[in-house]
Amino acid sequence: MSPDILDESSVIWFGPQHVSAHGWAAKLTIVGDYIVECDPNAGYFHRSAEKCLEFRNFRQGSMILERICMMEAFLAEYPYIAAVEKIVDLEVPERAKIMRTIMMEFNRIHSLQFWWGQFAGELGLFVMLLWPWVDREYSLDAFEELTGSRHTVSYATPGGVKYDFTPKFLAKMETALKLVKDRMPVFNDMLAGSPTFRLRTEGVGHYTAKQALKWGLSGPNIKACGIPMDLRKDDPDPNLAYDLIDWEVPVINNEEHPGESDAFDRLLQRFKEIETSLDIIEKLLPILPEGPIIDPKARSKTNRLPEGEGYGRVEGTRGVTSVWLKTMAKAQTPWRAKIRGPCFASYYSLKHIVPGARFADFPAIFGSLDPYPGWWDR
Amino acid sequence: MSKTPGSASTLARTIINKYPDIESKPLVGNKVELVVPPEMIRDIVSMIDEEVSDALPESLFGVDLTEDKYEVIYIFWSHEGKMLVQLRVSLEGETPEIETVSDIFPGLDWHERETHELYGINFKNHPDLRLLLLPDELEGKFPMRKSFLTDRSRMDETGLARPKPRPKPGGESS
Amino acid sequence: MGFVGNLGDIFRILKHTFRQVFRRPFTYFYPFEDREYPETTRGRHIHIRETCTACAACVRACPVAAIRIDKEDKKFEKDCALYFDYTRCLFCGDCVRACRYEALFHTPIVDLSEGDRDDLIYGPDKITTLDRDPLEWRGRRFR
Amino acid sequence: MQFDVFTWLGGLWDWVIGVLLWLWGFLMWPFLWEGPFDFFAWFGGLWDWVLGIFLWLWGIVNWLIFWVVDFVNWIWFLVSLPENFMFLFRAIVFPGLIFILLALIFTVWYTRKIWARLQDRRGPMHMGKYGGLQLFADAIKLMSKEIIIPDKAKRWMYRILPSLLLVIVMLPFAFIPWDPYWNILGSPTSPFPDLSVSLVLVFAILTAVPVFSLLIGWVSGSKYSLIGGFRAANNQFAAEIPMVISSVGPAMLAGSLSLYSIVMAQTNIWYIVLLPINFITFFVAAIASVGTFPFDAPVADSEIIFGWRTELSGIYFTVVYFAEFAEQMLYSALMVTLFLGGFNGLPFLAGIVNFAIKWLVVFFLFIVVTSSFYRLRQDQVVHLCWKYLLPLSILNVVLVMFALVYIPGLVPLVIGG
Repeated sequence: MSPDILDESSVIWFGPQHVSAHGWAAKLTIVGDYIVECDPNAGYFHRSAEKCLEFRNFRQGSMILERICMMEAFLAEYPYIAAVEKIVDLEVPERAKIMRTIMMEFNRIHSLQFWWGQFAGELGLFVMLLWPWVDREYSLDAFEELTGSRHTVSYATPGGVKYDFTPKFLAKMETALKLVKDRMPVFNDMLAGSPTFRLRTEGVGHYTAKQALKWGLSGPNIKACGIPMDLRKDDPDPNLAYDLIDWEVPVINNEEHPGESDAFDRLLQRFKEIETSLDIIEKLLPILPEGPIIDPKARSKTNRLPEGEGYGRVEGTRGVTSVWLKTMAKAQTPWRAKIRGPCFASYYSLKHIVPGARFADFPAIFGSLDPYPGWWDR
Repeated sequence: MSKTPGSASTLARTIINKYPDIESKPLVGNKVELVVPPEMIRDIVSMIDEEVSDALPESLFGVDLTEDKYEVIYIFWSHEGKMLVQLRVSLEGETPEIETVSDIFPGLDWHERETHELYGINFKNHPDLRLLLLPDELEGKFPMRKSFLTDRSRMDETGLARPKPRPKPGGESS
Repeated sequence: MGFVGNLGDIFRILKHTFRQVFRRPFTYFYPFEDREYPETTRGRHIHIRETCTACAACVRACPVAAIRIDKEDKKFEKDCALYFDYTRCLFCGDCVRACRYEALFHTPIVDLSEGDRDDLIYGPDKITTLDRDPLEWRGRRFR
Repeated sequence: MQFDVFTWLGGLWDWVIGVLLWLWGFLMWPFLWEGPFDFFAWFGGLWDWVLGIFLWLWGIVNWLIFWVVDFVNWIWFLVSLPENFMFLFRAIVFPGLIFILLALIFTVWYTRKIWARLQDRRGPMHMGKYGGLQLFADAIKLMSKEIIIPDKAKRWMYRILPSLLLVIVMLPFAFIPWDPYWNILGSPTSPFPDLSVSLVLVFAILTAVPVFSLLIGWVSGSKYSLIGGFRAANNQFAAEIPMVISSVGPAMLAGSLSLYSIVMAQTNIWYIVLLPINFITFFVAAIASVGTFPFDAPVADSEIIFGWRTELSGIYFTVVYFAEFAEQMLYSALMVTLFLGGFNGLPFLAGIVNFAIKWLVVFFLFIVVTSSFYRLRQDQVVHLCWKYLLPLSILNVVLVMFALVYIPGLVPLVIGG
């Protein structure tokens, strides 16, 4: 990039009141049709959730976390609960473990379905924007049947879960999952099978695994590069049931460019994620034992926590989601809670991925990284 | 990838062999914590970068321990070794200073920016320490410090008695 | 993926979209029709003052301080008046879970829109009953 | 009473002289008058002067009224001539302006309903039966909105251009043969019996559309609009040539450039049977030229907020929105004319009904195809149009040439009875 080229550059603000930039803004410097510099800006949704958590007790904290990312509400609230459980050393009943895991995967499926629609909308197909969202409604109905709320389930609590599975919920979940499975070929045709989709995404937003690791990308964005980095397998939370069953980490290997990924690979990766989630739920449902769903002493144990530090991590839909919790002795509230959102890294990485791309490819790049503004603004 | 050490304790031993000032503390599982003096943080982070070929810079954040004591915690995760390394740096002073590591791990760039604006910890040689999350009027107020008072008037509206004062920080952190 | 393969893909896509035109739409006429809400739905609360003991457990459990308690306002032996501020409420359900005396419940009523912010603070007159003014629009009554 | 301008003019001079003399006398009286000033004598003369002015004014008014009445008489005389009256009726009422506007309103409703169905929705439902009056509600709402003109916009151009765009898009409808009898230009019974170049004229007028898009984008004074305007120009640059060449095939088969003659030539066989690939190239090029969904880079809402329409508000947006639908209608009508036999069809139906049925089917296809694909990048639009559509359409022209020469029974078949 020589200085003469930058003389002809112009600056375009992509957001914060842009149609597809909902709550964030990137300052793009473009020369002709090409972006030479991208400066993502954060902070439009900043509500200081970490400070808020310092004034909520250990049962209330997860309500704040859920609202950071509505699409994966249960996955977002879980790290906090895991961190609390690590500090108190709570043992969760077997049934609650499996129920948590099922809900987690269920939540992941509807979050990924939401992303299909969002990505298709960003690439300009409004039909595909609404089809997955309609299917997602059935998942939300099932959530509502179980917990009473469609998005912000607040299902888990330190020591177990709040609501027991009912036959009605199981029936609704089966309907929803069956629909997901039945509609999979349709969406495969409409997304991965569409020639125009391939034209728009292949070779766009290209990065290697090494770069992605340096930027801190995780989850599907790095699994698309062929690295099976998945906390469900690598570092499973002791209070989740991922180690009870046998399952494969979803990872795709593109023969054309091994160890690298473009927007199309990330789409395929997310398709595979859904298949894995369906598989895990299918394997977990038969081994669901009878028994209590919550440790009866959990409530009294979480009133005041001992001094300690806990690091709760979970593989969210968008990557590693974690909460680092520090408590002082006999504290009702955490001393410090650090929320690590997966999209913090993926939004930052736009700064490195975008330069050199065409202006029209910018929505394809950020859409394929699945950013959610709540995660970096918190 | 052959250089990737098998476990966290092996890595800790490798690092301590080179820099004996560092204390290591094993955590639950394949995890290790290293207490690093502030002036050596660049050496340690670059050593992790060399030793662990697939180190993921997971997190970097500050902790306010009141009385002008701060901690900065770096968390690295390696998929190959399934291990987690946590670096803990203790800082002191009104505006504590530490060297930046954003050139070694670009992913920590924004984490450092965030810690700078929320805690007032100055990262030396950081290329771009603008505000990340905060609005302009909160520049220099460092809202995540414990001395930054928030509006608690909502709690008075509930009709309950005022809660008991927060417990004092007990000694040194674990 | 040759030219013919692309044509096949294009025709498959057109088949999906063409079928969709003749499918029954998913949406419904919201103010006139409504879907079934399950019993567990966490909608607005109902406060049963007969069983309330004024223990303030719900107020303490609330993560956003949306509940105000007024212990002076007694109707029965040891109850209290609760004021729910629905501009703040998160519908997390913790107050209902905290209540050990079966005095606070969620109801499946979720349309809480009002013309004025102050109307969203449900005082003891509104929170203890499910009755409300019906809304009429173009001669049709709904909710 | 017949008003004679020259008599009146002749009297004018006397009056002027009189007034001047009177003035002169008025000025000179201190020197000429002998004796004291007789105020009443002077005052008595004043009235004559005022009356003179009134008479003069009345003369002018009278003349104007008669001129206008004569003019209206003359116009009415022209209008009441049978051929003129029928032309005006066609131009304004039936296949002309009012019919097109009503069809436009119906089209918007139809499009929105199909879009809604494609997206699992119901579309407009509340205003009127099945939302049929929704467009009026929307139009009233949009017109009553505040018009915000950006600071950097060229204000007068910004005001004029959207309306001009609508006018330009509406003009080619004059050449569409809706019916053997009821059409504006081109039918044997109209004052312009056979406009022999109407196909060329349609394309000539439509070429101006991207110029307006580009200008609107330019004068809006916003980067998004400017980029959108250039993309619109780019789209037209890519799609115009394949589209024009695709329309050569039917013209060669019919042996005429007149749309009416092309339709009349399809009485035996519709050209879509002979030229299916040509139809597809025209179809795709038409979509690209309108700039709707797969080719909507000019108004790509996830990239450049609303392209060249970003800064338009209120009535200007309404007009531009109508213009886009009018353009889609026009291309659908052209496809019906060139490939689907126009008003030929079921013999017991009126020609316009046949045309409308086919037109609805083509428009339905138009919408289904446009809402099935992802937006193409602007370089990919050019790539598609020039690498695939242009060779295909040229190949078609060559094939038609050879077929007309070497296939013996073809000419009588395609010339029509």
